[in-house]
Amino acid sequence: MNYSDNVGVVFVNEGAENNGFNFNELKEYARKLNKVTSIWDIQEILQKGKKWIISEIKEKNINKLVIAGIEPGFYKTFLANVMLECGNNPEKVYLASFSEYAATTKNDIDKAKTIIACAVYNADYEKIVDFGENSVNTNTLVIGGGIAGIQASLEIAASKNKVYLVEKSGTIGGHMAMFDKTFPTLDCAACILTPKMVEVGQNPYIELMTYSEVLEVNGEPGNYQVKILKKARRVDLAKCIGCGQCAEKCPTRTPSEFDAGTKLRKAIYIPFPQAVPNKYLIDEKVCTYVQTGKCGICVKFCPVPGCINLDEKDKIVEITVGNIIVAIGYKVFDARKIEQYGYGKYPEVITSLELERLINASGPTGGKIARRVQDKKGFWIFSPDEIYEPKSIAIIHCIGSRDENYNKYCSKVCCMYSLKLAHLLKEKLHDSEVTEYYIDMRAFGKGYEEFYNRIKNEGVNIVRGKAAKVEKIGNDLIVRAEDIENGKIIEQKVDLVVLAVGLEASEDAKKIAQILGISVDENGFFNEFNNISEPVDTHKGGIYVAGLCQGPKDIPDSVAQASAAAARVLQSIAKQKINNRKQNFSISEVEAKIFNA
Amino acid sequence: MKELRIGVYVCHCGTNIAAMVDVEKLAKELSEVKNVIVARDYKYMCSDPGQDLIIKDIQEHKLNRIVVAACSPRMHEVTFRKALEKAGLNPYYLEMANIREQCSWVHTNRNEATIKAKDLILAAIKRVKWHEPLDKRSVPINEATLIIGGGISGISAALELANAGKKVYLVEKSNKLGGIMNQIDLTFPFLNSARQILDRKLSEVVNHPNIEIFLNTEIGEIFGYIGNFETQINGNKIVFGNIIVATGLKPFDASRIPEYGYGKLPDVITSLEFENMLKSGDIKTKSGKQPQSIAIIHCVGSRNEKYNVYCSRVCCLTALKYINQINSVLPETSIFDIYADMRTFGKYCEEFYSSTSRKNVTFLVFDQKNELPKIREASSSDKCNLIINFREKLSGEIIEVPADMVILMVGMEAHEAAKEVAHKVGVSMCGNNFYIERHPKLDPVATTTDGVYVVGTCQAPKDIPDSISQAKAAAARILATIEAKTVDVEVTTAFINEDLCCGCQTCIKVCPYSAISFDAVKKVSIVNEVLCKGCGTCAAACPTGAAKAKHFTDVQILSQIEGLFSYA
Amino acid sequence: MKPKLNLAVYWGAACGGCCVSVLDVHEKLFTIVEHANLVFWPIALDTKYKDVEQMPDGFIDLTLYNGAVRNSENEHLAKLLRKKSKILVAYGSCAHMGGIPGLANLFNKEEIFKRVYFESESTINPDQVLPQPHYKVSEGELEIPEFYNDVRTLAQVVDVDYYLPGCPPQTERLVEVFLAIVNGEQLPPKGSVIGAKDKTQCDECKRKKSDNKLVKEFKRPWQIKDDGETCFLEQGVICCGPATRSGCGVRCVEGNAPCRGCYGPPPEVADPGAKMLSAIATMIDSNDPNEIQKAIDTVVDPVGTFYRYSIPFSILRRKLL
Amino acid sequence: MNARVNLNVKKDLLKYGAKDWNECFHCGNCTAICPLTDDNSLFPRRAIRLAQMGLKDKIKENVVPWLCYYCGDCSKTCPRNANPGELMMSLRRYLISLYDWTGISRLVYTSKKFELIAIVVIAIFVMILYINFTVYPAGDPNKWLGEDGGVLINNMAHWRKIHLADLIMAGLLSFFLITNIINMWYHMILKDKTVKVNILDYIKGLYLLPLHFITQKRFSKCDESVKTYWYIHLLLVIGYVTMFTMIVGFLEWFQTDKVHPFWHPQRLFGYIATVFLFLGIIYFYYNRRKKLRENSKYSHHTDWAFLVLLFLTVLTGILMHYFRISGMPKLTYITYLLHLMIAVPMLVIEVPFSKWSHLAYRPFAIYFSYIKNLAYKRK
Amino acid sequence: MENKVNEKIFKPKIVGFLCNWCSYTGADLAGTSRMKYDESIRVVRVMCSGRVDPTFVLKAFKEGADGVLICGCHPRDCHYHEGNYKCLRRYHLLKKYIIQMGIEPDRLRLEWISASEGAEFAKLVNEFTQKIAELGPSKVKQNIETFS
Repeated sequence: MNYSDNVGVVFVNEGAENNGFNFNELKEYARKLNKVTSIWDIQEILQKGKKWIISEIKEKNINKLVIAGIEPGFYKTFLANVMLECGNNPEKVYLASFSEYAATTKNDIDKAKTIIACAVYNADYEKIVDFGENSVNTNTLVIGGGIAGIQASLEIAASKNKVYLVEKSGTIGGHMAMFDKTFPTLDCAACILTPKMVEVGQNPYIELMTYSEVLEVNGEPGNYQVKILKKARRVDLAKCIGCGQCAEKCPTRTPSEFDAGTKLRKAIYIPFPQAVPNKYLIDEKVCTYVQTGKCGICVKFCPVPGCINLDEKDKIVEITVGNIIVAIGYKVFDARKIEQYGYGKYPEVITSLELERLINASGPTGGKIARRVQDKKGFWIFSPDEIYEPKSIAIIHCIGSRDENYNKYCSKVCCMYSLKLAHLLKEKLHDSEVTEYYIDMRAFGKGYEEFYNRIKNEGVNIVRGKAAKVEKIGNDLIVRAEDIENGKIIEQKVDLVVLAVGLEASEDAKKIAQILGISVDENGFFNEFNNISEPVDTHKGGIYVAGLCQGPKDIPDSVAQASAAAARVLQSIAKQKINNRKQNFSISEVEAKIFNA
Repeated sequence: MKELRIGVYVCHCGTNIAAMVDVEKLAKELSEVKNVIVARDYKYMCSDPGQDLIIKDIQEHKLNRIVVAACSPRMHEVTFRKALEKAGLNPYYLEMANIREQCSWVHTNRNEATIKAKDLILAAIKRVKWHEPLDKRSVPINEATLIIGGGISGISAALELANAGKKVYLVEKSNKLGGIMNQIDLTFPFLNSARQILDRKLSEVVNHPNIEIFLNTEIGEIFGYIGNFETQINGNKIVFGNIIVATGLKPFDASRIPEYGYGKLPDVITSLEFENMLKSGDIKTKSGKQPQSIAIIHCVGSRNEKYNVYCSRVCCLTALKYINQINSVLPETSIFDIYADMRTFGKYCEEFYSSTSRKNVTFLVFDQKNELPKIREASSSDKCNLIINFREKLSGEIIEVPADMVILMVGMEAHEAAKEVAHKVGVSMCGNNFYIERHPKLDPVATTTDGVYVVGTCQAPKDIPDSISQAKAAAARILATIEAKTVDVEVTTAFINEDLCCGCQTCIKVCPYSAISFDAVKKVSIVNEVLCKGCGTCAAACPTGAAKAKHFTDVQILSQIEGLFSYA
Repeated sequence: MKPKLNLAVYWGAACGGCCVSVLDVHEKLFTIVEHANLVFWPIALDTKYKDVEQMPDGFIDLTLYNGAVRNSENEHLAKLLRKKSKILVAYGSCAHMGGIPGLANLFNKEEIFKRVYFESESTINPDQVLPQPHYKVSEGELEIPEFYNDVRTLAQVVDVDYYLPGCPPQTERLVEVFLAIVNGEQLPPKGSVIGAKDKTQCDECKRKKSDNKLVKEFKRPWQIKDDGETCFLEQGVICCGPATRSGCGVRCVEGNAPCRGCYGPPPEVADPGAKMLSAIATMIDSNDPNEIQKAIDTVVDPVGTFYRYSIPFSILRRKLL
Repeated sequence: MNARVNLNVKKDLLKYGAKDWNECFHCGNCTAICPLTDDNSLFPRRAIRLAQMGLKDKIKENVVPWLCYYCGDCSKTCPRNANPGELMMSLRRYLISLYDWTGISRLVYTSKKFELIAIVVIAIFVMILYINFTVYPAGDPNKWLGEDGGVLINNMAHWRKIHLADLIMAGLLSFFLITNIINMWYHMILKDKTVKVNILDYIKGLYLLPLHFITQKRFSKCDESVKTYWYIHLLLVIGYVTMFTMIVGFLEWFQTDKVHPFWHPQRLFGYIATVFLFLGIIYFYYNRRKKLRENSKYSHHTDWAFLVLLFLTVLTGILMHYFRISGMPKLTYITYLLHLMIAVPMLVIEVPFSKWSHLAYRPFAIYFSYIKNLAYKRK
Repeated sequence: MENKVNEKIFKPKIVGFLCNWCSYTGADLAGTSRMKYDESIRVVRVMCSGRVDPTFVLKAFKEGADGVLICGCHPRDCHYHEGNYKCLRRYHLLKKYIIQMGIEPDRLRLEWISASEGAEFAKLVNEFTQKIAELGPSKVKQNIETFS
């Protein structure tokens, strides 16, 4: 039946100038395909009109159309209608969308050709780009120890196969460990996460490598050789008893990453009390001994001989794995970039992540709100001595998100976490006025809308209208916004402003992409193999993405994705074979397969 | 009975408990209770050091019963059971007193809360005395999986498992695989072809040697337990180890909303009906004319207490997709998009919204909660078919929108088969008939019934990639259990004491799992413990006291009640 | 030859049936007197309370106390016999569980007096005279036992060694127990129910049983045409057999009457009525609240049905006042 | 009857220069960032909304476009780059054409061609009149020179004639402008049934008219960065008003045959005004050219037309002045002609029908909104 | 007057039998959502409301409960299919019994609470506590103690 196909290819070259695609080359290629009898540019069709293209199609006896382009889908409906009016089957309009398989740069021209050819010959691109099957090493590498990495590791370890979990910082747990509560159930984040962390620490099938980074990856799907840099922890994991005497005596302080900089930690430290592993490590960047060669107080006070080795050097270990799951997470938007909100200028303006720590019972102020002050050494911290009860609080949504001046995309979680923070604030400070400023309230998940309704009923003011600025007028800090639904200007005098900062790709994303040979999009998030049907695969076999590094998402979606990535790994382990999907290939390698399909 | 040596551990949970319950005082007072050898309070009992504390005490003080007063047992019972096990004690010698979720968090009077906590702990102490050691049992796993529902979620899960070399039975109620996705033309936000994606998957499924497809089939009663389920399909017995439920969605019935006149006004159509027009780009009103203007109304049946409170998650983006598609074929047609909150939260979806707003579209906002737009037939002077009348929220103006066609973005509801399937496989549903997952955050695909997973829109509204992710996540679980070869089964089952059973058989019809049968020779009823899920209804019904719900025995519960009042 | 045992039988608040059941030993009486001296048995011997009081403590080897504890005399004798006896057996349903007299716990003393001394159809009491424990007459002070507010089981008054249930107990069981003591057999642990089995009635019941115990309506025995073969419950008649110890020989059912529970609950059951109630309710074949209510309406008198012999023994012991 | 959505307004506004504004997702940032907004004047967002829905009556009665001075903060911080500032600008243009009952304004704004033709036609008309009513300085040039060497301009084009023409023109312009303002008043105040304005209100607010006409006081409320802009705009206004007053009001004094000394007010004022005007023109031209500020990023054809015409007017004026004082009668005559051929179309088109009408609409809008507020408050 | 004073002092004690899957989870949800309710309730967890033996209820009254609350999944939502119906049947008969025994019927209550109904649970407890407070202390325990 396919042989009777008489295919016309319509090229949509929108966006080509940005991507550097050579459409002429693609057209030439398409012309050579034996089923293709006509080639048009969409521009030409639009100019000459519908009647013209109908007569063209009729004349050339074309019964199938392929629309090729970076994002050609817009014209599908139009051309289906054209086919209908030609008396053809409107279903025989196929899309050859390059972006569907992230073929969006000029290096991807062979991929684009393959996509066109597959559409012309009804071949399955996903099958075509599998270059046979490799045998699989049953070990798996998981990069990133946040909730996604943890979930994926546990999932695989449950099958009694080895997992290497590599985490950059001194503990697993990631951002989720920093949160106070999770929406919409208000489960305490630590309560549900720490058992999982402990499980990772105890699982005999998981080899945890904290304070480590992936340096180099070689090999092919099913058999990757990975070089891992184990940064010198300078504290012996086996010997440290976690007594904390070293940290007590350590003279050097630096902002604590875990506390989002709201408080200081020592140069020798445990990231947080429930850290896994619950052992100390030394931050070489601030350690006086490492920096100047003088100090070593910690060694003196350590009760375990030989536990602290200040001269320990970084080590490189090599492992071999069959599959790799990337779950490196995200970073939050730097609110300093938007001047009008006064972050960094007014101490009362804080980010949502800082508030998560402040409001957390294990945070710097024991769950109380404090004013940001500068300590003697110039660090801006939240001190328990500065606790106050803000009477009026503004929470401003979409800081750095949904904004063409910063990040265009929606960070997906801010609406909900803001509602949660409003609830927590309201709970702690009964009399205070909490106001949320939003654009669109995105309460989309299971139980989210119900949560939103509940917060509204709790007496939180929810104002449609993005607050535009925070400014000091006299002694008052004023948030200015339009209350759209009530048609008025709000000038709220506030004691605390919380900026609901968006999420951005991790600073390591590009580097990791390079090491692994996979690609990131313009925002720095990893590209999936197919954004609809293969949401965890990448363009390279045996490498999967999970969690926030693929795009902003909430915890259940991250967990589901992590499990899905684990499924891909387990599948290959179960059948002991893995598809040899390549990131780069040339059209000649696949042509024969397409024509035979 | 050996001498009772009870250890009591009261958790501060940071300040979660300690703020409302005087845990230190409790620990002190409890240490004086009979049989209590040690009573301690600790910051985080669930933490490693907390657990170590228990383990050390068990070994040092030869404790043989442990009471942990902390959070809900639903949270950490497993954690502490593991700790007991580590210390060499049978894990079922543990009892938890829930002094957080059901005490410190819900009360405001510290004194009263402390008294209540003490009651709860004393009850636990009384109860734990009667605890019996129970042994974990594991059963081998059948490698096959039953998937109920042949939509995109079911198909994705089937492929994931089948490609791993595992047998899959894919049961679909209708005569066609693909489910709702069959009706969808393009996907958002890239406007890729849904059909091409589905075709690819379908051709793989249909030809897969490991997938057995049953169309036009409804599942029968399912017997068994994780690793070893069985049922009849078309008269043949099939056995399988796990079940994935992917029963999918049912579109909201728009005729329930009187304001929209769906069913009465011919040019008011639902999104899925419109989707059908889009496949051929043949957008026509009922009278066969090209519409000059089309209005799209969001949140139809969603986000409104009268219908469904929840958000259906995909309608906003679907509407944006329609705008593009209408614009593709009818560039001159004006489009009005009437929304409540624009929920374009996915990857590239905000960008999609942005690019769509450059099309020939006017976005308007309505109050989906209190003031639904009213659609009426236009008069002959109006030059359009329909008039939509509502208060536009972003201007406060009451306006009329002329349209030749109105598309109602109907929300998602659970499939009508969901309830029946829920009963057959033993999963719970929330008020709105979506299945309840084991944990909304950390276990979104498993259910409270081992070996049964829920994926896709039967769990909550979601889009295609999220459904696929979930399907794969469920497959991961199943593959991991299969790889692990065996699985632990329920140990808190019912048990019938043959020495007491009189053979009255009252219990047999009571059992929802047909786990009890009558032994005509011994003249007693007996429980098949692998079928039993431990509800204990038989124990309550048994007039002789022969039937016993392990870990929830009469004496345990009666002692617990006694304990609640032992301190007054 | 072994020395003879000293045997006592006493009746508290009882109908006398228990004593008759002792008499029912018929020719086995000779066996009993062969092994025992009857030292106290008000129904048969003219032994005075004084005589008993004068016996040394533990003088009596075996006392069968039947009847519930209703008044101060019952209580006094219970305590006295306890003191004087090595083994005190609560004999019969009344001593065991309160029995039929226990139904009086649905009323209080005043109500009972009012009914009996003022209202009952056969009473003429124009002076509204009520019995007084102490009443002065010219001859001196008369003393009659004080009528208590509650009916108690024997065990609620004194320590009981064994319970021999039944209304009345099967005479054969008594003989078995007696012989066991005589023969010095290993006695069961204190507090045991003797003369009855751990399993319940159905175990011995010859009627046909199935799992088909689904009922839409409960019937009184007269409402059905008993086929004499099918389990009463399956015919919709409440039979307390499943929650009642066997040992009686399924007497009632054999006589085509449903079991009413005189033998009391099996060992693991704390409250016999509650258990039976639970089982019966479970059998209702409907999930519709209205239908359920309808079925329950046909259970005319739950207390009388499920607690006929056991109100004082039950968890609640008596009606709230 | 409820307001019917009308998309024609939306299409129309594109012609008036609106850009990308359909991308607005109504976050309200623009309204909140604007220093001039308050509860009674919410813009730009609300105005955008009304325009999107095409509620023409609501737009007509709306004063807010006139309250905006286009500092550009809204466009700069707009998360959608939807150019709310430019939308306000185009709404002002749109309103001008709505107030104008003749329909000329609409044609000027929506058609480049029409504007060009109108300018040319008026210029030719001016030329015909000029040629008919003036005397060409033919023959001996010295005949046309005064004692001080300056051209005897009143011999060629007597100030009376010109003045008469000026007055006729001014009258005409005023007529159009005033009738348009009445139209504006009618829509803003009279048609708005929600308020009842009494006569006292009109008197109370009267002072606002000259104040805002001259100082554009509200403009200075915009934030610091626009200060320069405001100053230069003020200079331009001063220059223009000075010139206009001298020419239209006191032509006899201004158009003299005698060449006054440099410090003579006639010349001094003229120079100062010219410098102000040039400064303004150069500044605004540079701004538009380089798209330095938000308000100069997008230029409508009427914006350019205005700048060019003004520039040419001033240029020809100064040239004529130069030729006059340097005693070059022919050139003086010709430049005078050119000057009029440019200045008149400029004034005729710009003042009642196009950009320069804002000099009247703005103070009136502030005035109207003030009295409306008074009425609201009373309510 | 005296009554009022008593009411003030009287702190009802209520025993709640909650099924593990719906009601206990719902009660936990009330906790995680920090909804506030009266301290009166003491919860006994059972796997299913069908496990609730009338004996438990009587025992609770005997030990001094002023009220007994049984909560299960909503009809047709039982995790074990029909356990809640079995509970319903027993509840009605039990109620009939306790009425005969002179206990105020309002002291025993059966309600359906789903896993998502934290708020409903909190409301129920408060309402029930209020009801019991109106009824005053239960006399069952005293009655048994003075039994002679």
